[in-house]
Amino acid sequence: MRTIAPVVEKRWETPSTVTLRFDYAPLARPGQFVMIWLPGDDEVPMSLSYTSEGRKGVTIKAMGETSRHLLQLEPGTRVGLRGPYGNTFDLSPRRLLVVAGGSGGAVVAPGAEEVRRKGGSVTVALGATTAKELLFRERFTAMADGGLEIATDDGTAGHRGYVTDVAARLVKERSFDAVWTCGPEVMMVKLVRSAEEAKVPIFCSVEREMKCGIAMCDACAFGPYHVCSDGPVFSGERLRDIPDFGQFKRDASGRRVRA
Amino acid sequence: MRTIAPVVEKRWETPSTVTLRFDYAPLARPGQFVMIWLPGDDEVPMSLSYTSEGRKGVTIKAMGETSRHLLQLEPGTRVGLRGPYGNTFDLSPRRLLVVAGGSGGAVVAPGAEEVRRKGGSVTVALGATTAKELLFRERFTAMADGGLEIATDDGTAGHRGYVTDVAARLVKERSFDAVWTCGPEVMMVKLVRSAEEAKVPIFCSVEREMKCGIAMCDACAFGPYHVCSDGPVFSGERLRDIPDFGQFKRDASGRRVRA
Amino acid sequence: MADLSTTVAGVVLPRPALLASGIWGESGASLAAAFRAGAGGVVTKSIGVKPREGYPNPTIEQFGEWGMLNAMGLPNPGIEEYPKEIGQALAAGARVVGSIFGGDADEFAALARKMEATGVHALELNLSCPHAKGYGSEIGQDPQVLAEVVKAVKKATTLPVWAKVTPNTQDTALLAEAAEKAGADAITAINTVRALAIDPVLRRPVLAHGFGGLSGPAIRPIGLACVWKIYERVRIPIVGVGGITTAQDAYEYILAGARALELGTAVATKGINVFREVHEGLGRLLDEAHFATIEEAVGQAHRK
Amino acid sequence: MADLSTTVAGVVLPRPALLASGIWGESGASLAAAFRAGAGGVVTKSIGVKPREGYPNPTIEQFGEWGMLNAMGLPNPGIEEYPKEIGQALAAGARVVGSIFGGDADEFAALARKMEATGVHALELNLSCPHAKGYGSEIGQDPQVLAEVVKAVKKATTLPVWAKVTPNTQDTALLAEAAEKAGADAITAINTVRALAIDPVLRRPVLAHGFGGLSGPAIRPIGLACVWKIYERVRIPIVGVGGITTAQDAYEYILAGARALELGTAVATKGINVFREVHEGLGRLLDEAHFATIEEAVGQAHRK
Ligand SMILES: Cc1cc2nc3c(=O)[nH]c(=O)nc-3n(C[C@H](O)[C@H](O)[C@H](O)COP(=O)(O)OP(=O)(O)OC[C@H]3O[C@@H](n4cnc5c(N)ncnc54)[C@H](O)[C@@H]3O)c2cc1C
Ligand SMILES: Cc1cc2nc3c(=O)[nH]c(=O)nc-3n(C[C@H](O)[C@H](O)[C@H](O)COP(=O)(O)OP(=O)(O)OC[C@H]3O[C@@H](n4cnc5c(N)ncnc54)[C@H](O)[C@@H]3O)c2cc1C
Ligand SMILES: Cc1cc2nc3c(=O)[nH]c(=O)nc-3n(C[C@H](O)[C@H](O)[C@H](O)COP(=O)(O)O)c2cc1C
Ligand SMILES: Cc1cc2nc3c(=O)[nH]c(=O)nc-3n(C[C@H](O)[C@H](O)[C@H](O)COP(=O)(O)O)c2cc1C
Ligand code: FES
Ligand code: FES
Repeated sequence: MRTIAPVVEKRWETPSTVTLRFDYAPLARPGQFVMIWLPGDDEVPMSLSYTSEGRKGVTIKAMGETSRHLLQLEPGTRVGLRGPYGNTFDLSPRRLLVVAGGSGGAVVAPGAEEVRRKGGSVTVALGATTAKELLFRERFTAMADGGLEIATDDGTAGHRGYVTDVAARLVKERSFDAVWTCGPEVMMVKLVRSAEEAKVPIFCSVEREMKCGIAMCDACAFGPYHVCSDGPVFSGERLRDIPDFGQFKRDASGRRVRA
Repeated sequence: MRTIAPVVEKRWETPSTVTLRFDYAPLARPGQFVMIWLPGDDEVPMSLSYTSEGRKGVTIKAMGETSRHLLQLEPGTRVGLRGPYGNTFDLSPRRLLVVAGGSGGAVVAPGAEEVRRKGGSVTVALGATTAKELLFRERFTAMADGGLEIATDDGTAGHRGYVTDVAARLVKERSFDAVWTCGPEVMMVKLVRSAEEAKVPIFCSVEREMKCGIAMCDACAFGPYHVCSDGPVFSGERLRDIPDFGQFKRDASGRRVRA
Repeated sequence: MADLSTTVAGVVLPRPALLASGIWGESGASLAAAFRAGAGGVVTKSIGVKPREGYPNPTIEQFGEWGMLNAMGLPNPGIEEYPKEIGQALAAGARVVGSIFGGDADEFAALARKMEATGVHALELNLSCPHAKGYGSEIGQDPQVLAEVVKAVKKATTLPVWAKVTPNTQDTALLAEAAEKAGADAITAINTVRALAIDPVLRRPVLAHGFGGLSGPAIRPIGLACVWKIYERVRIPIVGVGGITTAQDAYEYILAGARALELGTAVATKGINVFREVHEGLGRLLDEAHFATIEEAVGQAHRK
Repeated sequence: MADLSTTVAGVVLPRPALLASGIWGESGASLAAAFRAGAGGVVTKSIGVKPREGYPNPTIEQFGEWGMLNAMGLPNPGIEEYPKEIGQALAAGARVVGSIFGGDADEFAALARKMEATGVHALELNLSCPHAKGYGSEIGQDPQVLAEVVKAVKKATTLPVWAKVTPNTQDTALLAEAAEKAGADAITAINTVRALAIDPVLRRPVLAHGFGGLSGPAIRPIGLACVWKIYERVRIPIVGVGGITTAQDAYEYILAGARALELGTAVATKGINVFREVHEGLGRLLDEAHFATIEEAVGQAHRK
């Protein structure tokens, strides 16, 4: 059930982030992910940052060994792909706020583009540690008819501080049908609170250890759910009942450890 | 891949022949056969004497143990069915001669009916040891716009003697696009000769030992062909190149023995 | 409708199909969810002495609809951490079978004691993982070593002990006989079948570990043969597992001699509702055959 | 295009995929037809001392597209009658491997002598039929008995001897090692896997014999694992068989260590043209991978 496909395009998005594109036919919808196998190394989950019919893409941030190896791939190198797996963002909101931190932009970008294409309005709050690390700045600018607001930890661009501050202000000041977010879990926990206060439905893309990808091995257990099939997109409502959110994750042995 | 189905109708056709009907969905075409399993006993090939969409039928003559057991089945008893297997009669002839001996009528009847239904003309030569053993006399009468001629070994009905004599006369006197036949192999050998002389294409339904029914086990080897998949219907042309026809068959161990 | 409850060595199960070990079994919340979704009980992931990460990915490969290969490498949080998870499953009202694996009889015995303390209703000994070196098959393929493990565990606990045997042997029933003689209270059959997937483009095994265990429909006829043979040679109850995906599959295992069932791969391919579907369908099949209970149907295909 | 010829223990085969034993193998005309349809060679039905009718029907059961169960019971015309059939296959120009089965080493040796006299190019010893009582597995599962058979046959003939081993054992490679040590010139792996089908309505085994042997795609990952292991442990060539249906399947077996292949079930499910399809596809796969010969590709998945 794996497809072996060569990387056909590589693009450095930030000094620590790369987009790899490959021709992978299976239909995918925004929010879904693939398991990408780097032979001899590991197989890891990556959201599809490009979900179009033929040429798909993932956007990878250097975290540990495997992601760093993925960053070093050059066009022509073959990887294994399976999926897409998981659920998707609901594309019906007319007024959408997207809040992306770190590599999270990779997860929310294709869905936000679709909302825009369907005539919805998209506002983006984009955060990173520093200006150079802002992911998809141009891509978000192009789609954000509702404006793109930026936050960096070091203040090298936009608001100095957390993107959650920017987002909290936006949901308070303006009207949205939905908030989508992906980024560090602490960030998403804060956002869920802000969205709840503002009574806007919020959807978070959550990350957990993944092995099978098909709701079998329990590696991605998240409350009574499996991130690989019930997620990765969870509503704020649902997250309220999952004590692990923002608190615990499971390591590769299944032990519950501090997130 | 087996269907277990109860016998839903039973009808004595002759003192030694019974038709069993069952509801068996798979599409079948005239000439094809099923493997019918009598649990605890054996599984044997039987041509479909009724090929209509829902309710199918086989017509069985008592030969040995299994066929005798099949004759004793009452409605409600369950048998196993798989198939249909094998090739079919070509239904295009406009003027068809059907020559049936013994239980052979079971094999040719449904196809001949179809030819008639499509507007073709059907002539039937029907043979048996004695009048009471004439199979499907009424059924053939109903379809035989070209006439039904009868032969019995003991002269209790029609011509006294072999149906081959009747058939030889018919192909000489009249014009046919095709001859179909099923019956004892010696009979079919003679008919092939008559048809060749009259330059009429002839098609014989051949019987051989059968086990798998799907061209795997070689039990039904017949020259370079398998009766279960290349047959049971063979053209006279093809039969000319099969020295076994009328001469040899294989027993259950695969030994070539006199037919 | 026929009564779907069944009893395995004193453990009463409301419904016969349990969650197989290694599926949804690392976390208590998942075990509880499987039970709520209709499983008649849940078998935990096989738990060892220490936390174990298992093998790197890829750990699974799917073959169409008919098979699945896995070499997870027995990842598990270890027996010290795991009781919390079991607590959650028990709290949900689930019948819980604690699965354990070890490197020798002493390890098994120690694990059994700790597992018993968690409150599980029975123990399943994983004597059969086909790919974890030093565990499973190496222990489970030798009837003598297997018997020692069973004896040690029986001594260490008062819980019913289910011995899960491997099909990767000449005669699985021989292992079952050894387990019975050593005191096992039930036999679970079968675990996965040793197998391999190769990627032809990359020219290497697909799974990081190389070999894996085949599961799913492909092994159903193999599991049925094992259960059949075991039924003819032991008297203790049999829990049938291997490729069960539909009610009919479950029924066939019962007719071959199984008193309860476990579903693994089907949970991934059909979703957790498979338990409800299997149980509903099984009820209908039993009704049609005029069996009032599972018990009545067990082994009925053996009658001549 | 890559050169598809391959050599197994001195026997040069124009193409690597042979007709497996028991398929189209009772009659010389069928063997010849398989060769003409593109098979690189043909293995005969396993032939014994006397004619044997085999088991009553039903002798086969099909599982969807992925598997087949059979218990033919080794029907065969016996070694006295069979030479005529082989003559026909040889006359068609086919490479013919004569398969034999017996109850002990002496019987195998006697059969080997008679088979040699027919002019076959090699012998395959069926040490692995999983359902014929007294033959096959009972002999083939014990490395010592297996070695005796191989030795006796080697003494009785000058032909290359292929030992066909069973997967119904703890470690198929152990059997292969025993065969190699005893003088076998090649290993054929694998025969069918012991399995069972039950009819749920009739509540009885489907096959008249009860147990049968599973073949087809379902056993491909099992066969691949066996070939892989054997390749790591013996030096004589391996003939891979088990579930090969496509060129890719064949290629995977080659990468795992097979130097030639046999196709059985695929002949029934895909038709006899499967040989042509597999060979054409295999040529393309070898070309894409820049292998000029089969030889170059053998075992390449083992390289780290
Ligand atoms: C559904 C899903 C979608 C994902 N999509 C993307 C994506 O589009 N782009 C992207 O760059 N990454 C994505 N990830 C995360 C990515 O899978 C991990 O970063 C990657 O597995 C890390 O592997 P590694 O060997 O490089 O790092 P490791 O050496 O395994 O870990 C390095 C660091 O990364 C952290 N980390 C590792 N895995 C995760 C994880 N699953 N969740 C949170 N933190 C983790 C570890 O805690 C550690 O601090 C996604 C994860 C999931 C579950
Ligand atoms: C494709 C095919 C279609 C058939 N269709 C019909 C049908 O529609 N109606 C019908 O009554 N019979 C049909 N037969 C024949 C039927 O299968 C056999 O009569 C039956 O298998 C005999 O089984 P038994 O156990 O009763 O007889 P056995 O005890 O096995 O044999 C009794 C006698 O029948 C003869 N016989 C057995 N099997 C065959 C055979 N395959 N071919 C010729 N002679 C045989 C034997 O030589 C013996 O003399 C068909 C056979 C084939 C191959
Ligand atoms: C992903 C996966 C993990 C497994 N882990 C275990 C395990 O930890 N312990 C065990 O005894 N069996 C384990 N098994 C085997 C199953 O419990 C079961 O015996 C086997 O999969 C056959 O059943 P199935 O075809 O229904 O999956 C595992 C199977 C799979 C597919
Ligand atoms: C109907 C049938 C008959 C067989 N008969 C024999 C036999 O006589 N001798 C033998 O060595 N193997 C026999 N086999 C096993 C095959 O040769 C082969 O090893 C097995 O079927 C696996 O290959 P496949 O999946 O390509 O069919 C038989 C298999 C089938 C399906
Ligand atoms: S990754 Fe295995 S259950 Fe989600
Ligand atoms: S019946 Fe087996 S090949 Fe025809």
